[in-house]
Amino acid sequence: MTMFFQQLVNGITQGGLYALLAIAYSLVYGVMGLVNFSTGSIYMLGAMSSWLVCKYIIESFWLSVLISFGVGFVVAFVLEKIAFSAIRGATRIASLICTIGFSQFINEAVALIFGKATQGMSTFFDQELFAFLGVHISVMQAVLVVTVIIILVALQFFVYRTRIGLAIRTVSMDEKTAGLMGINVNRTISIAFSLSGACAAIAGLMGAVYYRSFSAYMGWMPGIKSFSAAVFGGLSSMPGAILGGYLMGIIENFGVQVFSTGYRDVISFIVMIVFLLVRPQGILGSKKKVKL
Amino acid sequence: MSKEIVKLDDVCVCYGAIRALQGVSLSVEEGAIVALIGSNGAGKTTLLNALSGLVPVQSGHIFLRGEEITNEKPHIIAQRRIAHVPEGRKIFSELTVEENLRIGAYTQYKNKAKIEQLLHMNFELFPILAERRKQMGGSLSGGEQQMLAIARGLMSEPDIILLDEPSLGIAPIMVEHIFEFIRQINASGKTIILVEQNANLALETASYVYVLETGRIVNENTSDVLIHDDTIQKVYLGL
Amino acid sequence: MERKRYSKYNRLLVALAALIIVLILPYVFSGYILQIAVYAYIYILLASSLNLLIGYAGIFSMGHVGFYCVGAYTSALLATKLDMPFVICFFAAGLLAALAGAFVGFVALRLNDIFFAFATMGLSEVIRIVIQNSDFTNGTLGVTGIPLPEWFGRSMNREEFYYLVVVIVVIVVVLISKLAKSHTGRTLAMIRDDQNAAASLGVNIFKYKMMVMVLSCFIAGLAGSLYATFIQYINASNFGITVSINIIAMVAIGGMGTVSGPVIGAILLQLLPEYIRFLSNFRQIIYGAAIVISIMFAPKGLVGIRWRRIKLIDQLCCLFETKLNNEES
Amino acid sequence: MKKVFMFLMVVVLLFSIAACGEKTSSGSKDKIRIALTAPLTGNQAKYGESFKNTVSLACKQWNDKGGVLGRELELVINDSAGDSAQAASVAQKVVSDSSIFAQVGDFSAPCSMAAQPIYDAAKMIQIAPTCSAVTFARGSKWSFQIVGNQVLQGRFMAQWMFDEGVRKVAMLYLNNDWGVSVKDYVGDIFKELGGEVVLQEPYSDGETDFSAALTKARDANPDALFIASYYNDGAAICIQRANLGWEIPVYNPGTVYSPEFLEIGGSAVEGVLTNVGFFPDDPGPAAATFVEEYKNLYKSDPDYYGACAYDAFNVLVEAIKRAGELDNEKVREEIAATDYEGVTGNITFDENGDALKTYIKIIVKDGKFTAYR
Repeated sequence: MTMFFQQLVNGITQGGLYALLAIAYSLVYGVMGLVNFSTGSIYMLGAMSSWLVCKYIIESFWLSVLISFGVGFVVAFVLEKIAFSAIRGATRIASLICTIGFSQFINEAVALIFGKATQGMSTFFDQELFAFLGVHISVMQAVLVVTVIIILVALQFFVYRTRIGLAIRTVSMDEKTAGLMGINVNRTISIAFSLSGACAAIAGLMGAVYYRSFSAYMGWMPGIKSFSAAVFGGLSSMPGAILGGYLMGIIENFGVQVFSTGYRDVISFIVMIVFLLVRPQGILGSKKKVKL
Repeated sequence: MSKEIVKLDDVCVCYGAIRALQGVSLSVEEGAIVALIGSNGAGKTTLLNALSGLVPVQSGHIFLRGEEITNEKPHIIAQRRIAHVPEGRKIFSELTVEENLRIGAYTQYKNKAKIEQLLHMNFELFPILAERRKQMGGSLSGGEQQMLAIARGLMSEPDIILLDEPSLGIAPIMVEHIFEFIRQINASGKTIILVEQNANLALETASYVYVLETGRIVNENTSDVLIHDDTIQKVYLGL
Repeated sequence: MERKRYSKYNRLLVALAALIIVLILPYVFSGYILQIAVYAYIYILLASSLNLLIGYAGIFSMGHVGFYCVGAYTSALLATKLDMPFVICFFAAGLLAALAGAFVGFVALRLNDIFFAFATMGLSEVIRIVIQNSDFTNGTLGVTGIPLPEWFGRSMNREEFYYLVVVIVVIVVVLISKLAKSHTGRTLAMIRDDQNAAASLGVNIFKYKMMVMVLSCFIAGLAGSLYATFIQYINASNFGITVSINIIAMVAIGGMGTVSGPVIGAILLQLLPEYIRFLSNFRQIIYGAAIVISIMFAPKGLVGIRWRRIKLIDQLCCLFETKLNNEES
Repeated sequence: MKKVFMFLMVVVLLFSIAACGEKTSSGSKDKIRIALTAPLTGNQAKYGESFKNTVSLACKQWNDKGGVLGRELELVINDSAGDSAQAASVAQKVVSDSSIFAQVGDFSAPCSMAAQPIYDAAKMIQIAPTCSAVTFARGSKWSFQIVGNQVLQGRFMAQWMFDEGVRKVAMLYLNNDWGVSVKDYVGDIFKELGGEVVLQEPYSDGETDFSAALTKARDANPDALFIASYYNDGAAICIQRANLGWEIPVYNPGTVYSPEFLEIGGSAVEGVLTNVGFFPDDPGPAAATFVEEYKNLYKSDPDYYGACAYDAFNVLVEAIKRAGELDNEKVREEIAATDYEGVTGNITFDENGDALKTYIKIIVKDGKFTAYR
């Protein structure tokens, strides 16, 4: 029983990271019907910027959050201008290939500058534990879970209660009609894309803090797995993406318990493939909005 | 003679190799109902789309109150008090009626009081929408959806309303209602440009009518004159 | 008329020159260059087969390495465990990869382009991880001691194997170019450009996509077999997603939907880092940047660039042409 | 068509330049040329760099003493990028250069093994300093390795754990050629000794989250945790173990011995038990000079892998010296008969070409590696 709850706690912590990344995919997919393959690289950049902040400026968690947010936002903004705006009208495949190239470029550039080896990250929180019936929760885990939830709630507020959020939702429902309503479609897409980058970067920061390390290729697997998570929960729906992220985290952790860590990546891929085939709109998504 | 509000000068639009509009010129006077009639693929919808910035114009000019708006982005044109009620209504089917209307007022987002006032006005104009304000847009009937689309257009307080095939796929009894509303809206001082396949209806409603054929204007006149035109009667009215 | 004759003559000259270069390569240069050349040829196969999917049929597969891996392992295991002759290993590799492709196509081709890309990527990783964790494939230790093919009662040397690879690559590329010009090729292009239009003309889209998928995977499997036989030691870690991305880079940079594009892309991306070894740290960055740049500025790849528009190149060409013309007359 | 033609010209140009680059690299015949292949770029570049440093140092030391057989030594350094396909092509390059006598490298087992058939066919001596795969040295008459194979090291670790009173062990291992064989040998020998392996859990390269695996391991209730991991995964495992509040002795077969392990792991790696064949803080007489010279030259501490490469080079040159001529058969015989006091301890080879090594037990204490007991 202890084991069960411990795996649940592990799964929820990890699922939070997936949820943030899945949201990043979902935002972009919503407004453009496209997938930004370099989301994982932006995750890594978020981790990198917070690592730099802690190493060279000041060891502050909240400052790191701020900087990561900014870096993710700006990088995604630039990427959108390069890979999507500049070649708008090109095929969807071209855009996807372009983001693959971009992702490769970012990863390798960071690897060249900071080395490919794993770097240590400072410890923000003591390892004080809440031990409850044998289930251990570290302060860091708690902070992580809470921060992720705050961000998710803030994001929901932004999307459902603000003017830009309204524009994003409208564009994701019908781009053309949104323009007729007086919504600046290109700017909205740009904002959603940048926001998605910011989410990914913050997820990266969380990852760096949680695993206390940063490396140039750290974004690779989370990037792909959280796409699986987004498909799982529903790529076209933000609550779906969040649910998918958390479920994927939990499933993976129990999967390890049942099978083995060696098959961990297989679990998420198989979940993705099965859902793509059986229910491509995901758990919460609506069928209409998945462009198949 | 009242003021000219919209003017098209020799406008050409191409989709790839297909030329959808080939040098169309027309002008619309403030407060008028102008109808565009013509068969399928004559370029009526393209003309509206060019006007509201949805399709790029290859050559020619479009003026709004004397200012050029050729190839402006749709949202810029929308902010200049033109509401386009697109073909097929294009309402947001997963949002409630009220949310649909609020999106229509996007350009006035900051002015909460104004939005409430506009909402109130539209619910008064279309009581059926007031009844259904919490229902999903997708659950409405075709005619109700058309009313919602028009009401959504009105939410931005436009001077000009572009209506694309408001009678398409709607029960005949509802069509009567909708055209009644269109006349009402026009009476409140708004200019209306109407695309309509049902020429009879168009000639009844509009004050001035343009006839399009394969991307060209082949005939134009006041509706009183056109309704007696032989070709029109033969080709469009089926008399 | 004059122009046409000239171009025909030119084409012959080109083919001859290419053949000579390729044939004398092992004698002029060292075993090292030979090694690199064989890798380049194997990548030509991979890039050409991926190009069949991306360039001709508009199917974006990000898991091409999976089929390459299946081919390599089939060939290696048949050769080492059952002592099968190379011919059998070679074709079995192709067939098994094609079978895998048929399976993947059957389940995933219904998806749209982006989902298909991710599904194939996921499947290729699943293949790799299963191989890595299975005892039958020797797990993470890889397969060692894969023999070179035998002929005339002795095993081939590397030069002979080189020629074998050349023959196979030439056959495959020629067949692909024939396919592209055939009715099937045109149908595929139509599907790529407008799926709905093709469907309205009564084209069985699924059948065509399936066909090209199977063919492409067959070729990837053959490439895998050649790789395993040539390098004599394979390990599942050689078949990661990076390989898929490299192949995509080759196709994108060379030129999608052309016969020569992937060939050029493969040779260029294989050779370039060899002779600018001091840049090898930048190798992967250059791949990334090259993909972005070619998609942005040369969507048809190197093949699609109008080189004559660049003044210096044009002048060089003119110089060369006048010289050729003089010789001819 | 002109396009194709021009392209062909470019290809010819590329080939020729590549060939030229190669030709110019062949130097004068009066030097003894030895190749070093290491991953100078790629994921393992850090280790490659260390190889390059130590072997260059060894080469310099020999040349300062006047070389060997009256001839100067020259290093030919090649980059395999840690990729086995590239390692094979580099091997091909090395064997086709007739002026190169023998070769040291590569770093990883897949690279060394991919190159092996080529060296074997060319009858060139290949000393892979750090290839601990059991199948490597016995794969070819011409192959040797310095680090000691996993059977030996496995026995050492299993015995150590058993002596400490560990009866039930849980093992987490990196799922690659190295990790799997470490797991197999340590596990098998531990079982032979009478212990019980309660869990063997693989993880993929690049994995960052171990909390699930650790929870599973804790659930199996072992006396000790054995991690076949490199320093980065090792540190991550220790951190996440601490987060779970799980107090348990952690053993590792020498691979976490690196300053980065301490830096990343911080307080979480305190008490980790590992072994090493070479220990700069407590060097033997041979190692002391090496460490000092290395520090003078490169301003940093040498690592274990580099030290192995240093020994590999010295073993080779000593053998050439004893053979008295550059004959690969004779030099091979001399290497096989090596009894050399290297910086990583005394080196002799068994009949396969595996070095028989001794190991030093170390523990992380107060944020530093210190000798155990």
